[in-house]
Amino acid sequence: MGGMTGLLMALAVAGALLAVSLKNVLHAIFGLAVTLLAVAGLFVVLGSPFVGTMQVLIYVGGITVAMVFAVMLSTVVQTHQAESPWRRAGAAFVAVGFAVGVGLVIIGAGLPKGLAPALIEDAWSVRQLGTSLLGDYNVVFEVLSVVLLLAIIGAIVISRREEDVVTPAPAAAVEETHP
Amino acid sequence: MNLESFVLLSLVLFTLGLYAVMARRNLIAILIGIELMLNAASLNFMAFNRFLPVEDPTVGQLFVLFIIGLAAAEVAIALSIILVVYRERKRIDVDDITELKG
Amino acid sequence: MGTSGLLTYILLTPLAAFIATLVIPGRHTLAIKVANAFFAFVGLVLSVVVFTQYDLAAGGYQLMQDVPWVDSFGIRYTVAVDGVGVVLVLLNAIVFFTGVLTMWTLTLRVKEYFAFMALLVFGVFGVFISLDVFVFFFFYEVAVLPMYPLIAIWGSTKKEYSAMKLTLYLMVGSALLFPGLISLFVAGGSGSWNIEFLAAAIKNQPEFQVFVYPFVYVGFGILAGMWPFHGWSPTGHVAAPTAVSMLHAGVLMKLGAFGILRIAIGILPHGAEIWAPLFASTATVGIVYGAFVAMRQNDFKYVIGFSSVSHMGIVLLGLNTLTPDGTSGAVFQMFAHGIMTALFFSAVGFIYDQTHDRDIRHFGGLSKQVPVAAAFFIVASLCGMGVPGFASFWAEFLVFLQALASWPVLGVAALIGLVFTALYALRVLGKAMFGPANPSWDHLKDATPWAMVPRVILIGVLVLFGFFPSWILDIIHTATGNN
Amino acid sequence: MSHANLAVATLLAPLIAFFVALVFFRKKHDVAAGIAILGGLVSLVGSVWLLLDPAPAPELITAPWFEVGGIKLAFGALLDGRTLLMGAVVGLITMCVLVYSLGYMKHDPGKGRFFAFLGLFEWAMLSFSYAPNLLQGFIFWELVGLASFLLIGFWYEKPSAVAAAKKAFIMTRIGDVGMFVGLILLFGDVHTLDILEIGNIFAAPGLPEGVSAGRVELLAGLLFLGVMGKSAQFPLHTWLPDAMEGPTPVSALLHSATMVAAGVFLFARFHELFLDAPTMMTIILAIAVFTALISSTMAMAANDMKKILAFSSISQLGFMIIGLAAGSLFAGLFHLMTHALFKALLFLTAGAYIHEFGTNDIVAIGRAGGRKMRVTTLGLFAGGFALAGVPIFAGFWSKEVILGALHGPGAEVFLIGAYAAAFMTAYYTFRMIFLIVLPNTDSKAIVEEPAGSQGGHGPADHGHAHGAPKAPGTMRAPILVLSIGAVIAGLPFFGDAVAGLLGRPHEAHHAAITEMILPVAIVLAGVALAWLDFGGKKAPQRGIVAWFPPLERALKNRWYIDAFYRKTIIRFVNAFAALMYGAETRGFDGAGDALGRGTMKVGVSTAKSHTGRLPIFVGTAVAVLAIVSLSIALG
Repeated sequence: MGGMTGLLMALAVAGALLAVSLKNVLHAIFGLAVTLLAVAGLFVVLGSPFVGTMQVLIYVGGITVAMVFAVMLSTVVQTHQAESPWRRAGAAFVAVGFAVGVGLVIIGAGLPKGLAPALIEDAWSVRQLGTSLLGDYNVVFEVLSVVLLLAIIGAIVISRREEDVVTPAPAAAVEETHP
Repeated sequence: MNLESFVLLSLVLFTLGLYAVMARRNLIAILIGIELMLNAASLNFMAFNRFLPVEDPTVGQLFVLFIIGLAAAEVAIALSIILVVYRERKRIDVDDITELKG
Repeated sequence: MGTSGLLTYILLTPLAAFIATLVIPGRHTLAIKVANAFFAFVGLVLSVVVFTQYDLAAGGYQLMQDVPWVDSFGIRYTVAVDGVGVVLVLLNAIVFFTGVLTMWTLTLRVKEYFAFMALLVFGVFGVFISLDVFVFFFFYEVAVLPMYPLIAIWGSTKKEYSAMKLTLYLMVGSALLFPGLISLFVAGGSGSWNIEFLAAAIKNQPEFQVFVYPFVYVGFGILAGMWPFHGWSPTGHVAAPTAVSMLHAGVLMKLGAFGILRIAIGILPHGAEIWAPLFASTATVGIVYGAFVAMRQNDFKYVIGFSSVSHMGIVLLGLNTLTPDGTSGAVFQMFAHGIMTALFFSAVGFIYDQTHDRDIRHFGGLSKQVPVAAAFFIVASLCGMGVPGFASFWAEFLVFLQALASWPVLGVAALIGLVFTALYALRVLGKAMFGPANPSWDHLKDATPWAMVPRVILIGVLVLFGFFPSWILDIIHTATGNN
Repeated sequence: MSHANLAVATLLAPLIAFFVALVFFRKKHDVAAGIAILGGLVSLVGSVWLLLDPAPAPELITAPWFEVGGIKLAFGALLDGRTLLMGAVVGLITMCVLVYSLGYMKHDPGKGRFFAFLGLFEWAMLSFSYAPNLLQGFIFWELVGLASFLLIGFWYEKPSAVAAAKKAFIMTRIGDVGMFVGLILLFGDVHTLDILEIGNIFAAPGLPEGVSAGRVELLAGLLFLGVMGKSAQFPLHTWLPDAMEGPTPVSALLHSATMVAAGVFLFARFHELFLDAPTMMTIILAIAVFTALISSTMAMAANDMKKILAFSSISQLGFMIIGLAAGSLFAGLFHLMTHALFKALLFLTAGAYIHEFGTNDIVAIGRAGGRKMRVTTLGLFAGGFALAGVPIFAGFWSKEVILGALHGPGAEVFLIGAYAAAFMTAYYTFRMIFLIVLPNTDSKAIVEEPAGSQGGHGPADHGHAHGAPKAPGTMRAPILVLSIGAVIAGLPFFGDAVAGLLGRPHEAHHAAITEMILPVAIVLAGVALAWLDFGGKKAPQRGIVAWFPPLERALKNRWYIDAFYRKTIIRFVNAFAALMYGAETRGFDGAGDALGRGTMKVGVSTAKSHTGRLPIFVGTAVAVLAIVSLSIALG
């Protein structure tokens, strides 16, 4: 199991590195997809195959594909945008500083060791998950569905071409067409 | 397999996401960074859910599910915004979008 | 007759007017005005009922209603009136009713205007009847906020500037007030916001009282036009449309003084004692200062604005004597000044509506051109000078009576200020109402009987209580501890 | 009829008349006038009846009014000698003036308003006179001032009238502030506002308990401030001559006979208190003598008939105060009564001349044929003789009592001053009479004021183009009535009655013939000098003052006192107001605005750092997080 976990972790990191460093956005999306798959695997490892499945379905199947489409729609030419080295260095500096800071805080706080003792496998079942989702957290679930609906509507509204609005030709130009 | 390794992985993914958001100019690349950060968070939820003695282990999973759902919504909106920006400017460069400057 | 809910009914009349205004389509302006006048009249009648029903022998808080609101924070909708509240509720009802009648000719965005005005009155009523500090503050803010749109939309003369200035000053006041009130709640044991409860709870914390008193006093004082934080008030008066000026100077400024009386002095008597010399001095400076600045103004409304600073100085001086008589005088002055200023603005508004000019140098001999309208202004001026026969005479008399006893030097200074009050008032009368007529205003129409109604009501009230001050003083006394 | 009913009717009739006339009949002039006269008649009958039927002891007729500030206040009337006398004087003069105004104001567009205001004045004045307590007194004292303001400024389109009204109100108010403080201090000391009680407290031998001698002096001084304002004593006297801008009946009623006497009456009312303050009484005496002197001198150079009478009013008020300050209640009040009669008379005659000829200038009146108005001229003689103090006429007796009261150790200086003032009074009175009655077109007298100086009024249209000029009957009747009064009112019979009424019979001292020689001689000397200057066929009609041009200029400018006030006090007040205005606009308000502007500027400059670039936002936020977390972890 340990080896599998290690592999998945390495894959996740490698995919992420690709995703943030590749110039071509399409390639970067593939890197992201690798990471997402690896994380899905880690979810399975952590005992929740259902969530892992969802991750694959929605993230890898939905989101990355949508991104690819977006890239296609906005022409490939635009995918190459070179950042200045200073910018990358600055970003890296800040990000690493953040990572070090947070890492140190985590270390300072200390983390519990080992697997939690009383694990009831039944509590991890999909059935339990469904009961919980539609039982105790029903309201959250409904709210989320509303959010999704609104997001869809919003996306449509925002990206709709304003085709109804026809800019009238200037009157003078119309005049000129008549002899 | 222990909690530290997952938290460390989560931190690395998050840092890489941050870096992408700050360094990249392409809006879609920035979106990729955001997804990485979201995944880092999800991973943390799952890991803590697994390694801490929680009463109801469904909570962590549900959180991840919600994050996934929200990510879907977020991407839908973000991509439509990107499309509009592209239509307006024929580019999707974050440095172009400075309407919020004071 | 069940009178227990009477106060709530009064509170609901402006709310009903507000809702009715929202429901009626905006194009039916007459219907909106009639609805407002109707509800204002109902409120007036109910206020008069409260005024006459108030049991003088029993005194204290009456017509109490107590309903929990936010129980976890101890907030309760507790309403009741004592002698001071009765008088001020009546004042507000009178000014609201006459204000609606005064704005009968409004044509610009009638619906929104009356909606905001009703909201403002709603807040004012709420303040005057609240016994719960939190509810008090809630209504206080409700009353203050509509001022911004009312001035910014329907005002004149630098209206955006004035509206912004007013809002900022009042927000500063609220910013001082809010922590002050919260600290009262905490110091009182975090159990209840009730005024009487807090007063009892904080009684034995003299250091705390001394510390928090200036916050509460200045916080309310800004709204009361306390010198040197009075700057918003004249500018606001000038910019506001007529009825808003009436409400603003007539009622809104009284909220501040009422807050000082009810909360600052009521809950923190020891703090009041320690700070009284300072605040009595600023009040006296305000009296004299307002009179002098008014002497140099050429805009009718600026003159009235600074006269308000001066007159509110008398109120604050009376409150700061911390004696029953001085307080009674201050409350009476609040009432008299409210009515008088309403009359002032109403008279000026009548002239301004026709001329769109308020520079006193551009007028002359208005007594000849519009005798009735000029008479209203003259009566208001006489009242402002404290001529006997008008309500304000008694108010000033009582305040000075006590001021001379409590702070002889300040009392004499304030009395000398009265000479200058007469000076600026007579200057306006001499320039605008008397003297050679300016022929360009010969065409002005005098007040029609319909336009006279609200003004005559105001004059009637002034004269009535000028000749029978005991009708109002007896009620005030029950609250201020006389007899 | 009971006294209570009479008093109520007397007090309320003018109020009702005022209200009804002003509110309902302002435009229906004759109805308004009728109502006002009816009200005046009721008051006249009531007040005279009360005077003729006095109760043996002071009567208190009151109804509880209200309780304020721990003071139980009753509204009503106190009927004792002083109030009865004052009330009857007010009732009589008001009635005469009301009737007179029928003719004088016949064609004035504001006639209805005028009569209503007269009603207001009478109500206030009577309520003040009969006031049983200080607070009622003060209220109506103020209302009298208000009525005066309204009546002086009656022709409100005339800027000078408005200015005069304002000046009168402000100057009396300055005095009122002092008086108000005095009242409150007095109340604090004796714990009562009841006038009778206060009188009794101070009448008792020695000082009242708990009141030091210095305190009494202070109280007296403060109360006298009010007297000074109302009765136009130096240095608050300058409003009275200006107040002649009002219609002449108003001058007759308010600014000579009754309202200005309110100050004197207040003094008399608190005579017991003042008697306990000997130092202040000496100061008051000095002020009164000085006032009488300077105002008499001013009258010597004036040509405006109303102004002459105004100056003489100031000086005669000074005489009344001299009498009171010399310790004789009777002297002051007796002179108040006779003065009211003859001064009202003089003003009414002046009004008749002005009404007829449209000018105030005595030289012009004389040349236009003033003496042809026989009844008016008869009134002029009666009033003038009384004013000058010609024996047998009213003024002679009352002035004689005053001068008699002044006898005593240390009073010589004041006595000399009073005699000088009496001499000048005789001189300027006869100067006026001679210039009107014996005009000399060849004389050097100069008409100073153009015709129609009673602006807005002008010569009335007379119904009699032919024959001798003649005032209307409504104007002649009051002149006749008052003429009789001016002749007989001073006779010892009346003097004794008044002294008895006031409870001071011993003060009505009947001087021996020998003691009268000096006053009579002085009056006759004044008359003789006036004859030399103005009366005789060859008289130059220039007057002695004209021999000294600087003096004449000074007198014409009223000793430059007004100019002095303008240059000092008024300028100071204006400068102070300007200073405050500057402090407001640039200081307090400016500071608020500056604060606002500063905040805006800070906001604008801060906003510039906001580049609107997403990476920078995120970077900044993350960098801050990094720094915070690092500082937590390392620190």
